[in-house]
Amino acid sequence: MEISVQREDFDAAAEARRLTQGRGDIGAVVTFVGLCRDEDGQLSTLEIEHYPGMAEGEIAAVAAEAHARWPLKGLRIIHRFGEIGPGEQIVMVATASTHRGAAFAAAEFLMDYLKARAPFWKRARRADGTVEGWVEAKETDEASAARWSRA
Amino acid sequence: MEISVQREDFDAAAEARRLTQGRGDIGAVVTFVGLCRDEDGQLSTLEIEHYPGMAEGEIAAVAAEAHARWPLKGLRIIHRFGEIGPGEQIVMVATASTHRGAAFAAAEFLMDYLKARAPFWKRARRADGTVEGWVEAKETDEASAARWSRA
Amino acid sequence: MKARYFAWVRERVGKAEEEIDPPAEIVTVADLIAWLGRRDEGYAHAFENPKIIRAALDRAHVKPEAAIAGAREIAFFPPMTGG
Amino acid sequence: MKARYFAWVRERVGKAEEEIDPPAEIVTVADLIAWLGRRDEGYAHAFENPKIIRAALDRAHVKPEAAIAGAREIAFFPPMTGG
Repeated sequence: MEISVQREDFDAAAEARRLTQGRGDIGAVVTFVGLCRDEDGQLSTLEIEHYPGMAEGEIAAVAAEAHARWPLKGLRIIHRFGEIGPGEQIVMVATASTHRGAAFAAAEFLMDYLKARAPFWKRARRADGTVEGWVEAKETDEASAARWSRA
Repeated sequence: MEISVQREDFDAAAEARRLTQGRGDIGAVVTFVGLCRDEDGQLSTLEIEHYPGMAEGEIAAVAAEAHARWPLKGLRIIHRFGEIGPGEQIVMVATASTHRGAAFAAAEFLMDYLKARAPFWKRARRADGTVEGWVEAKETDEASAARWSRA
Repeated sequence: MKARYFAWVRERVGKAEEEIDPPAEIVTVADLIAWLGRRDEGYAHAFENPKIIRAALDRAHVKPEAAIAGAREIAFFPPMTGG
Repeated sequence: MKARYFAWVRERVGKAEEEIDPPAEIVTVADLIAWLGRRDEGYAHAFENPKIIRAALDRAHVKPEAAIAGAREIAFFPPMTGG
């Protein structure tokens, strides 16, 4: 199982370990974990809405693209939805390859593409009970994804 | 403690978790683990020789450079020496930051610079008992480190 | 066809999904956005700035010029903020 | 000064470290490499290709042109293969 879209938290370490277990052909594993920041104590929870079905499909497409671009020996992506508290994990990407260059590049590519293509939306609930507006997409995220386009 | 040069294996997951524990200001953690490949069953053990004192000093200098270049909230580097079996961990680098760009860049920088500057040498012992020559440095590693030089 | 709305598009429209039956002259995604925007105040608010509305036809991203003919599901949402 | 050898430099020289006392005309790291290379067969083998020998003075990387005066420890080794 390469991809999960789930409400539950995950064990990033166990997931990364599973990629290498019983194998001797992997030289490099890169794990990225995205966490919910507390915004200097202002944030109570983050609500993540998603488009069921499309979210899994888009992440699968991004994963397939990573496999096509780099010689990966393994890959794992988990993205949560629902209510997430400060300090909690939101997303993880782990990539395994023979050499570190491919593992690093693929992990960064996956995160950039997830940000740009996977249908998830975040809304912050403040510690004082008020609901903040929806988190706005950053132009830098579009730029991060664009740098992987092939000429 | 940011840096360890040690004979013992390490728990990469626990080390990465320690970077974020009790903190709400970290949005991204990147963990790299370098593993000993079995070379299609040919490898019995990898022997890693190091220059005690200088190894720690060079890694500390590389870590200081990473802190100067990126806004890191935490960093952990472990490099092993001695006998290492196929599938075992050799090195880990973990970086924590507010945003993923800094965490990814710093982790990759650290690995490239460790390869180029830290005084460690690898020798392979084959499964059939013979000792292979010392692993030769790759030109690609020099190139990987060089791309971080500032003009 | 089924229309689905997410995040603040959903909140402004006031529902998560509905069946819609646009007239024959509504050919593209952009046409549909304009048509929906004329429905009532909530829709008008949701689609007031078509440039920032993203759309998916049968769960694949599409551009405003895409033809909607044959699609079973169309979704409208703000730029994604996952990851 | 103390000389230290690592990896195949150590194996060819036949020892991990030793005290050395180069004459006054040995000014740079490159001079020292040439001087050591004339000691015996093992040293000659270790230092036969000075271009690939790396050196550290008091545990800091240095170039062949670096002056050795004042250093307490000099180390010679092949290109690093850690990480």
